[in-house]
Amino acid sequence: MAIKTEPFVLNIGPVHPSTHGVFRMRATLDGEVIIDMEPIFGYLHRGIEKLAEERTYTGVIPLTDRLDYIASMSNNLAYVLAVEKLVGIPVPERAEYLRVIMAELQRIAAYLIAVGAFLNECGAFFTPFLYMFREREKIIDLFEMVSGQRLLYNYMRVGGVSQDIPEEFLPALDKFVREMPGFIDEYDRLLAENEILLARAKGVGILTKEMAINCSVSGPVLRASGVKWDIRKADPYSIYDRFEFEIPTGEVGDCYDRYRVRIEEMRQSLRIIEQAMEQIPSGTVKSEVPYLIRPPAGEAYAHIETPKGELGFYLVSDNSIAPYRCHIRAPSLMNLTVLREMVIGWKIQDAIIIFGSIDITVGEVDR
Amino acid sequence: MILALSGKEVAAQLEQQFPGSIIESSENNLLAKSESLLDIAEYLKSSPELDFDYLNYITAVDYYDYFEVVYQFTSLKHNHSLVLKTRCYDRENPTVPSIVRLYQGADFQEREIYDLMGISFNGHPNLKRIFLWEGFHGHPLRKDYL
Amino acid sequence: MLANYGYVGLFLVVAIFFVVTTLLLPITLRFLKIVPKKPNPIKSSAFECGMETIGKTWVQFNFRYYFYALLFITLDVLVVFLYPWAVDLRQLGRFGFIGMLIFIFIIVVGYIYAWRKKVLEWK
Amino acid sequence: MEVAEPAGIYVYSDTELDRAEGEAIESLKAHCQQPIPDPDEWLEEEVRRNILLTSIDFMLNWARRSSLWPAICFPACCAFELIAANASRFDLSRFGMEILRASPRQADLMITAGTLTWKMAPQVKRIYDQMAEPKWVIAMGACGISGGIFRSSYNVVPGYNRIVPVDVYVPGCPPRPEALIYGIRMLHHKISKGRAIEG
Repeated sequence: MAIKTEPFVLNIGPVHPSTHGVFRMRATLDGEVIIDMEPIFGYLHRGIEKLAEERTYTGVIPLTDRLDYIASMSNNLAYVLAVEKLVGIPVPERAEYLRVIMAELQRIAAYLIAVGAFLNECGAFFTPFLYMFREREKIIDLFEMVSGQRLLYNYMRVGGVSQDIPEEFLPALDKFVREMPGFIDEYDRLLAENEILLARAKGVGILTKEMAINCSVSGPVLRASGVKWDIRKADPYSIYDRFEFEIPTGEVGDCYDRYRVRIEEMRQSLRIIEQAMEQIPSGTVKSEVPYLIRPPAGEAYAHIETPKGELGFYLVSDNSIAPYRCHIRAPSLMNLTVLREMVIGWKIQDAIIIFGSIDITVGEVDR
Repeated sequence: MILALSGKEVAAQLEQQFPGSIIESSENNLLAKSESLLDIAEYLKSSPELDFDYLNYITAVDYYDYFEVVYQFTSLKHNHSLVLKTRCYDRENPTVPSIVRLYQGADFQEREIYDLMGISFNGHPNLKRIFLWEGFHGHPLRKDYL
Repeated sequence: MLANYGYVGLFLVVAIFFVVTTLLLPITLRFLKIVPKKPNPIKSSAFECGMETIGKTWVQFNFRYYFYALLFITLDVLVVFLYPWAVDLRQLGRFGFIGMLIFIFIIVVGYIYAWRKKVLEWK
Repeated sequence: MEVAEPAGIYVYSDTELDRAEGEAIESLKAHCQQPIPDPDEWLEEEVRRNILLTSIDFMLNWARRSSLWPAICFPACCAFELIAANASRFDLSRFGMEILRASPRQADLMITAGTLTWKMAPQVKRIYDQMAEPKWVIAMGACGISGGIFRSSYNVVPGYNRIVPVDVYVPGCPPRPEALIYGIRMLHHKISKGRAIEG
């Protein structure tokens, strides 16, 4: 006897502890199983692309900080590379190395939050999250030494970086790079074979390779589905071609693979930082750039590999001091295209885990 | 290294496929008519040696007397990319064919362009505002928005 | 013998006192105006992540939740009977022990039947 | 237990739901053009109170301020400074703010960590209304005080005091955890001077 059950609409709404900010899922449920889900954005749409059109090229840098606010060094790097491609300013060697070190440190900090929040949603209530915040505080101390800010650094400038590093930065960085693998192994021992995580994350929310490519997903989510695509290797920007590191990829593309890819990439980032620390030359950190940059009319697109995926800036200039158009290719928005297909058919608690494993920041989704 | 295909080579290939669909092709991008956009994208995706299976981004720029919609495709296998552009001239109701059938990743980006720039994409299954609320008047990213 | 009933009486008094105070405490605090009381319609409506609730909530639910309730009740009754038996096990001796085993065996047969019918699978 | 196939993708037509939400936002936007005055007019005027009431006031205020539980209102970047303040280094649970309560029912302090946009305004107002009485609001960050770096944007509410009455403003973008703790201490002083019993 089949009893007809009626669907029931539930808002996993803007004010929710596990939606990584103000993101809303309007889910149609049958009991606990999600029949259909509509993602709703716009609760943090500050119109950054419109604001960028009324600021000078250097004035847009603080705006890019607030895009993906847990990886603001990477946002600065992407925007600055786009402007340098547009204007064609050479960047001194030392500044290139500093940029790579800061971008990789920021990748580790962002992955720590991503994995911590993912485990927080798996039910490990705040224990791994606080472990990982303990390490993130160390990285924040390094950033505070360099830029004086804890979260939104505004550190990079067109043509280099804003100021040189203090002399106690490199010893502190060396101490961090020596200690960090021990901590990452500590998390791995705590979590990799944890049967609760295996039971809840293995085989949950499988993203096939074709769907990932078709939905223009990028970053750890794409690599976890088995696609070996990392812009640091495919289209090496600044000086990434001088370091050797691998690109970890998952096999099946479920939540556990995404967790594994992020843990492996933390180790690879540490390798890059070590190599960069050895080869860093001395010298100036910022090339001569006029105060009001006035690029020739034209357009340029530069993309880098941020902890969320491929962040790109498409700049159009009409030879004035402000960008005519500044479009931001947000990896978090693209990664959410697959959320609906991956979530339908699973229960609510699995949907929360799948959403957590994609790891978005709403500041970048809504811009 | 992603090799940015020059617009001229691809234009030559596309010319004999779809005569008269390419308006102009400069060094790094390719301007096509908006009517033939759908089958150009179809051809770019299906032809073996081009094989653009990854859509980087779609964006739109308001040049006062026309809107320009910019697509960038990348091929993960051949590691090359191409920038394709179309223009639509009327400002009241600019329309461009939607390529959601080919690249599902275009879904949210087209909704965003419709929401912020006002260009509607016919053929899009779920075209409504993505960032702003339904009753919002006007499209903020247009140059003549207050 | 009478003293034992005294303890039960004392226990009853403490229980009633406890229930009455916990019920009356909010009312007295509100009467003394220590607890502010500002009702408004939004405050009394349901909290759903900051949005109004959509659609009706009295929908027909899936049947499997009902199975769980049924099974819980059957096994819970067993526990209620176990308490008095466990309290003076020594007086009952072997006869009481065998009796309880038979009782438990009957309930377990029902449990195994439900298990085999895959009722407990959380589809 | 086969499921009745839902009529179409959605059981309800969501366009009229969106339109309803749109009207709610429009009406709130028209209604909230003036900032709500901050609830601190009683701080200045000297209230003559007898000793008995004062001791009860003192005891109740001490109890209320040493277990303020923040409600969750996490739009943007300040959220991560609030989480860092809650984490093990700048421990907020030293002040009794043990957990970030997810539902406004169990919270009595709303720390508005992030930029408020007009689309989010009705939700924040609803969260504030659904919090139980004696409730306070800390506007955290430049975006919370005056819209901050996004003030000229078409979609940003210039300051939380348009929507909810704010008690303490914590400047900074994002404010350091120490600044947030200083703001919370100021709220503690404000609570300890307040009258616990109305009327």
